[in-house]
Amino acid sequence: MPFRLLKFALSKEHPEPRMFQSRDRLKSSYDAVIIGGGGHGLAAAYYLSRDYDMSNIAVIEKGYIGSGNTGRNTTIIRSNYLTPEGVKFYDESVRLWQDLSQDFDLNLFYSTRGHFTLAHTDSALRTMRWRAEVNKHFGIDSEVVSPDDIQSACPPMNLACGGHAPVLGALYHAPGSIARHDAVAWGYGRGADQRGVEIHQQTEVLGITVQSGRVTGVDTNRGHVSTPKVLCAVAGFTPRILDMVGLRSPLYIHPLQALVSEPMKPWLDPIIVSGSLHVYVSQTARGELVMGASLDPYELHSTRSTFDFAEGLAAHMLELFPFLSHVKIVRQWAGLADMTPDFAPIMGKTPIEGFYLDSGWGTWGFKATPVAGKTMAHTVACDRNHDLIQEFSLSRFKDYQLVGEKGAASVGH
Amino acid sequence: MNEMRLLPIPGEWIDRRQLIDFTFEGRRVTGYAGDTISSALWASGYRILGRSFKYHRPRGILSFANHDTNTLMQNGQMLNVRADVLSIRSDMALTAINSMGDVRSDRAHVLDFFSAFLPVGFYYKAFHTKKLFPFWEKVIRRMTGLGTVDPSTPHIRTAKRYDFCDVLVIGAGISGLSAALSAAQAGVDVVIVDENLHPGGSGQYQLGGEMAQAQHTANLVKSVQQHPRIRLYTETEAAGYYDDHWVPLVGRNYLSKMRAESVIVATGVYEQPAVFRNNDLPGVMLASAAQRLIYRYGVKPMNRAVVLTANSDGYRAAVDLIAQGITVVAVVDLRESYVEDQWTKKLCDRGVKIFPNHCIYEASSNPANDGVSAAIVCSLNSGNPETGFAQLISCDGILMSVGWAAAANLLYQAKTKMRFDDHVQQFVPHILPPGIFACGRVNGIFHIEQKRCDGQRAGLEAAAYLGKSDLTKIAVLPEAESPSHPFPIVAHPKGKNFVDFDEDLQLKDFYNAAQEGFDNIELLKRYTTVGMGASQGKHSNMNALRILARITNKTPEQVGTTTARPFFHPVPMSHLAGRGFTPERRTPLHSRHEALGAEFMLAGAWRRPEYYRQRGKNREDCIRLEVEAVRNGVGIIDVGTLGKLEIRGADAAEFLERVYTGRYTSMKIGTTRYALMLDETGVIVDDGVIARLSAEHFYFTTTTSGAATVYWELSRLNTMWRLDCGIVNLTGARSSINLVGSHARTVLAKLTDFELSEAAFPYLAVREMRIAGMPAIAMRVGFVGEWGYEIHVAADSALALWDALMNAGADYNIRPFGVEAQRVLRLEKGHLIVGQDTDGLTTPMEANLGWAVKLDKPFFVGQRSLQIIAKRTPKHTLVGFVLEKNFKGTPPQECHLIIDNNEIAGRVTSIAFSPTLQCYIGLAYIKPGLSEVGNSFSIRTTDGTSVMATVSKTPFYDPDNARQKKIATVRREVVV
Amino acid sequence: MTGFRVSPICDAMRLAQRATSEKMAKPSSEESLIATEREINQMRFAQGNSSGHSTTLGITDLSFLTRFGVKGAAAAAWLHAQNLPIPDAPNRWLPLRGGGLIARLGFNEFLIEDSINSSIAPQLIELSQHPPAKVYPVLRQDAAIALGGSLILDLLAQTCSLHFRALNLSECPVVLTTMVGVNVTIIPGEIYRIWCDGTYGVYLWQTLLNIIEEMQGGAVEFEQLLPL
Amino acid sequence: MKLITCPINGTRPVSEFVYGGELRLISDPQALDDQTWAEQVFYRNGAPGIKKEWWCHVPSNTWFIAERNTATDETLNTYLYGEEDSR
Repeated sequence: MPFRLLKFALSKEHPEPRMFQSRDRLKSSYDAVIIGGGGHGLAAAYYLSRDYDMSNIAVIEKGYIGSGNTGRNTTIIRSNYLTPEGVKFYDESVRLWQDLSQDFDLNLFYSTRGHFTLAHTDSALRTMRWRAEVNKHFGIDSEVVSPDDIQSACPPMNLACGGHAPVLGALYHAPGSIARHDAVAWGYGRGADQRGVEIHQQTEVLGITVQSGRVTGVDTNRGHVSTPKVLCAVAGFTPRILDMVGLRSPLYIHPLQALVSEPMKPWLDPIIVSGSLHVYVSQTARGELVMGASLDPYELHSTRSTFDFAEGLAAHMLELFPFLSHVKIVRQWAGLADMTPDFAPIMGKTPIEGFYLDSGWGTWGFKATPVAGKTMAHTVACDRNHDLIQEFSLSRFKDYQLVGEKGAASVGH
Repeated sequence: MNEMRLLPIPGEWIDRRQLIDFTFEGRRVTGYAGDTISSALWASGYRILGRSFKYHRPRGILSFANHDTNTLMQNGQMLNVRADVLSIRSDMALTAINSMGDVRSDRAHVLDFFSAFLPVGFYYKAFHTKKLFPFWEKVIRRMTGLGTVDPSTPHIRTAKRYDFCDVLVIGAGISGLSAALSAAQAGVDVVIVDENLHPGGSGQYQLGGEMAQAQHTANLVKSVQQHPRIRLYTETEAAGYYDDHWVPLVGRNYLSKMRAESVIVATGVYEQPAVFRNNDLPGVMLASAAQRLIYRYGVKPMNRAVVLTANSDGYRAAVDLIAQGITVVAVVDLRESYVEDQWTKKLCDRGVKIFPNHCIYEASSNPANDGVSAAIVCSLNSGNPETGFAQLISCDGILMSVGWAAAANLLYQAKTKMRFDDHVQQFVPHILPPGIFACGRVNGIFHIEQKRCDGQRAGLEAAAYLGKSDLTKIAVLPEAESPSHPFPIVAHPKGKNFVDFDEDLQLKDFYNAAQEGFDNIELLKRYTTVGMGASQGKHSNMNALRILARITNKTPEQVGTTTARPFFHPVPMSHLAGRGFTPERRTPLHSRHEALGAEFMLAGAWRRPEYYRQRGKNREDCIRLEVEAVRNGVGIIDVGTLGKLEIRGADAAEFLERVYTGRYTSMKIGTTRYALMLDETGVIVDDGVIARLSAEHFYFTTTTSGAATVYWELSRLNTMWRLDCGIVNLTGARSSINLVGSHARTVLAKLTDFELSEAAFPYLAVREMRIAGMPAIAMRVGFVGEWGYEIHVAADSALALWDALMNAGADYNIRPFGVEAQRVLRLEKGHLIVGQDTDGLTTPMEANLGWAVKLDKPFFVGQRSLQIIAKRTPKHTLVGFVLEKNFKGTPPQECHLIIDNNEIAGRVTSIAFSPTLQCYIGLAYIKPGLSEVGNSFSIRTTDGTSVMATVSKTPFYDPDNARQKKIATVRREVVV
Repeated sequence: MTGFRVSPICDAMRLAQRATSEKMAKPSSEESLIATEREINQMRFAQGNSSGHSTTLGITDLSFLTRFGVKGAAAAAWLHAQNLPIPDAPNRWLPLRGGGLIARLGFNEFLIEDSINSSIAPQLIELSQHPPAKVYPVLRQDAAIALGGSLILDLLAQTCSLHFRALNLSECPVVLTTMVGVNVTIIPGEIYRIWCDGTYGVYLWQTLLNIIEEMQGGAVEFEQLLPL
Repeated sequence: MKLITCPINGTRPVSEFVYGGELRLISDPQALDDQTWAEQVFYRNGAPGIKKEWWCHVPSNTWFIAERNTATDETLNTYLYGEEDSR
């Protein structure tokens, strides 16, 4: 038993302070306002206060911290992207992830499991080689492996997939990890709070005031605050915020659903993804299988669940893992994915001075949490796009300079 | 051994004539047919049925209502079996799942003594140094999880069906049955479901000793069963509520997707535990659990009971115990006083001591540590226990009857607005969505007569919603007193007063979590994991909410509930998956390919011959021989998977002008032309060949993978543009076969009278002719670069055509070839494949297809974007390349990168050894500075070695397309 | 030289035959022959030999019936001019004099199928060689099957999301929907007629037959499920 | 499963339909400057609300317009393209 746990047994009172203060009112002005108290918004606040000495900041969250996609995703972390800009960006993220538990002094259960993206067709296999080669070029541990390699990493898997779509190989990414998603928001929240950042939960932004092309303040349901800088980090709600400042974007919102099973004894070590079967799955520290599939097929700004999703995902899961027939699904849920045409995020400065975007996170936002926070903190503090996000600006669409992440649109997550 | 079995009780669910033996933890147990695992074990004197999740404390029966998750068991390949509801069978060999060794002496029970080290969220606060986490993670993973999956479990394909009804009633208790009956009497078709083995709900066990009530319920059940408009399904769980009144019903061996016009939720309430120290000892159970044990299974819950209550239900439960000869030592009532009625009188008459304004401060464990020995009772002072005046009342069981929580999960999922009703201390529906109704206890109506009225009301309202009844107002009287106590929770300095039995959460855990800032119901849930266990908070969410309300000084309404998501009860994956339908498409020639030894590959829903196996030859040799056959003689390939479309009408040409990049209005009749399709952003999405059959009639092909989407998109565009033309999708109705090679014309000539000379049927022409007596469309197109015909016939004639061609070609050693050979052949010709040599962002300029784009047309999809793109230099372009003639090493593969000055300068999209040219050839994207013909560049292979390649002109083979236009007179005249 | 036509479902029956004889692990004797090949309208097709199933649940291949498709804004008028009755609303069908049927698929598309004795479709194919404006002939190469028996609604409930019981059969409805993942056209009635793209025929047949056999039904001779 | 009403084939589960995106009427492309055109092509009306959308009933290949609230997934009206007024 770790020594640290002794204090709980030895002290009469629970020896833990509040992680985040609750505050009665908003101040009348802040140096920056961050809209969205999810992982990204809190991470930006954390790095702003830690690295740029900016702590007169309000994080404004409509619900509670981590209530959006931070608490709704399937917690997969990887960096095996396709484009150089994507790979560099996510690689930095993985690097930050690995130290996060220690930085926070909070166990995020950051668990390196290895990540297999299965190929069922020769074209998928080709795409994986592409990704592996680009990854290796940037020093990312990523390779195409054979069915035998997959089988030995996950002996019970049925690589024949019921004869419908046999597995031909996989992209293997050893650093692929999972983490306890809620705790990420708490860790960043606590860190920011300790440095003086105000986190205002259950506070809704109603409008943003812009004067001659500059942000001047934010209207909330708890009153107006003035600020020269606003960071929008609200994922699926981005289009609504953009409406407030009169900006348009290519973002379109589709729900992304997920399922979780009853706990069972651990049998699945790696993270398994199959683009063809629309399945990704990992087993949590509690023994549950967390599963997801592809985006819902049409625009919707609601986190409702659909039964057809559960049916389809279960059917595909059983093709790969027929022995899960008796395993029960406990719960399903959904998040709102803000998709972009090239499957890369939209980050950085905008045509409105002092208004910064951290959006376009689609199905890949969780894994970017640390690096998005870090780069956006730099961007907000210096009013200059961080080097790692130069390619991700909103203006790239108008300039037909799309990022090639969609180039091989085989699989996300 | 049935030491706890009672004498037979009318209406019981067990069949005492049928004994069933099974094993639990290796011991033989005997029960009756109809027993659940828990009832049979309890009857046999077992007390420890499972171990708790975190502290491995002994646990017995708690709710006995399908959410006793501490008693989940393993039965062979079945994991997490619910002992409280699953009927016993003689082939069961059960073990407790969360126990190290025998459940009675679980070695992991020492964790209980360390519980002080393991406060709420302890795992966030330790184990996380980067070095040590992997170790601790292993330890945690060893302790975690419930049951075990057996990898040899077969793929179970459960039948699923769609079903429909006017009104779906969920819950066949008194109110549900009444609702079903009144709706059916109004003339609508009703389906009523209940998760229990038999209908009747609490009407058959919360009796207060009055068997007449059970009889009334039975009569109601009978009326429902006999009504011709009602279908009653028991052992059927409503898994969740989905949009548009869609409710999946889960039965033992089937799943039914019920589409109702209207839904009545009569799901009742979950009884909630009181929170006091050691409230989890085996023998401490909910009063309703005890009543179900008695009236359904004839099992004595205990011999000597203390009843903790805060409502009249507890008194009735006490009377039920007494009626079965069980000693009730005391009734402890949390309320300051109680209303005297027939039940309290009955208890007083029997000499039962009633303690109003008292609480159970703690329960004492017996020496064997497998049950209760006493209840320690204190009086209350303004709700706080006066611990100085504790009395110890010895007993072997404690009943808890302190309140209820609405089983409103389905109502929440249906987006019902709920409100907290202070009078009944429960969330009740406030605004119901259209077509959704609620009745009975979930609606806050508890009194048995009122439940009947409320059911009638809901049934009539549902019928009225469907236009089948004029609404007659039915008055439902409110409850006389609250069935639920506002705070049945007693603090204790030593803790172990459990709120969530799934997750082993104690009262102090909630205070501690709130102290750490998790004082919002959703954050509290996530931090403590309350309600996240397998019972999904059915017994814990309400108490957690009350505790949080007290901590934050809010009302339960202000605290609000967490979001209720499907499923209501966990659903097996086999039920969700069903049979698993995976549509497969076959061309009409599939059986021929099989007979010829085809190795198939997936192409969407199709299976296409990748190559044909030959005895004694490996894959590469087979493919090479197929390539050579085409180059040197004649080959045949099934290309029936191509999309095949037809467009007719005055505006047909105009339509094609708008959707494809080339020019088609000027096409001569009887000719074909390459067709390239872009999206609005100028990116290549598909390609094919367009043939003009007459002035107003075109026939054209798409890629195999693009067929469906292209047809949809063209249909949409035609809907929008309203041109005078009609598109017909012939992908499945027509079959197509390519006959290619220098002997192709000779072979075809055997089967047709049609003039096949270059003059009569030139390169790139299309002709309608009869081949082997069949009407066919033949095109002189050449993806593979030889004299060839793409022949399209009606699908039902494809076999005949294939056989005829094979016969006619026999003298020329005709050889069928597969997709792989075709890829090599087209590569020799430098033709790209959309999707392989292009990606999701490739423009025609990059792909070197500028020639196929007529930018000066008035309009085509993608044109405007292309005008912008055309102004700038492409980032990379597609070029052909060759490896050294005598290259011997491991060749690069598709998607290997081109490296220039240690930077990525492009990538290979196609590469193959050309049997014809005897060297490796390929296509690659490469940045502008390197794309000159003759330029050398370096490709990095998987193992890191560099391979030099040289940019080459394409086509690699027969650059003047002579072979497609002229019959090769001499074989092997190929110039390299 | 004359070709022969083959039903798109022919392979499925051959596969079933092979599976059965493999199961019996002996050369197929007279009784174990579950399918025979026949030829009608110059089309080869295979069919079940059992006769008993048609009362519980029987399936048969009717792809050999001749049929004709046409669409376009002027299709109805053109068919009318050929003396055919036109269903007055979308997704309705009518019987043809002399046997067979005409089904209206949506507003502007029609499927005409002959009975075993009639030959209207071949005539229409001939007549539509040079169609007038806004008349677009549609080559029909369907896998066409018939289902019959007392358990048919149960089979449909397992394979198709449509509420067949709610249809008013007196209106002669035609249903365009999906079944086990395949787009189908269905005419309900005592006997259910189903048409789908021929390239899905083997899959549809095999999937339905598996369930039918679970329900103690099977493939039957077409005469037992012959439509109008 | 969500229900959608095809104007021709009636009410069916959403699995029978394909979503074709928001109905966007683009004016003469040549009349727009490069920037305006690029915005037209890439930018979306991304915020939730009642939108006119293309939907196709796949078994019958019927394209139609649905007016749908993208916040609640309620379909308010469906009609064939250009026949909005006839309903």
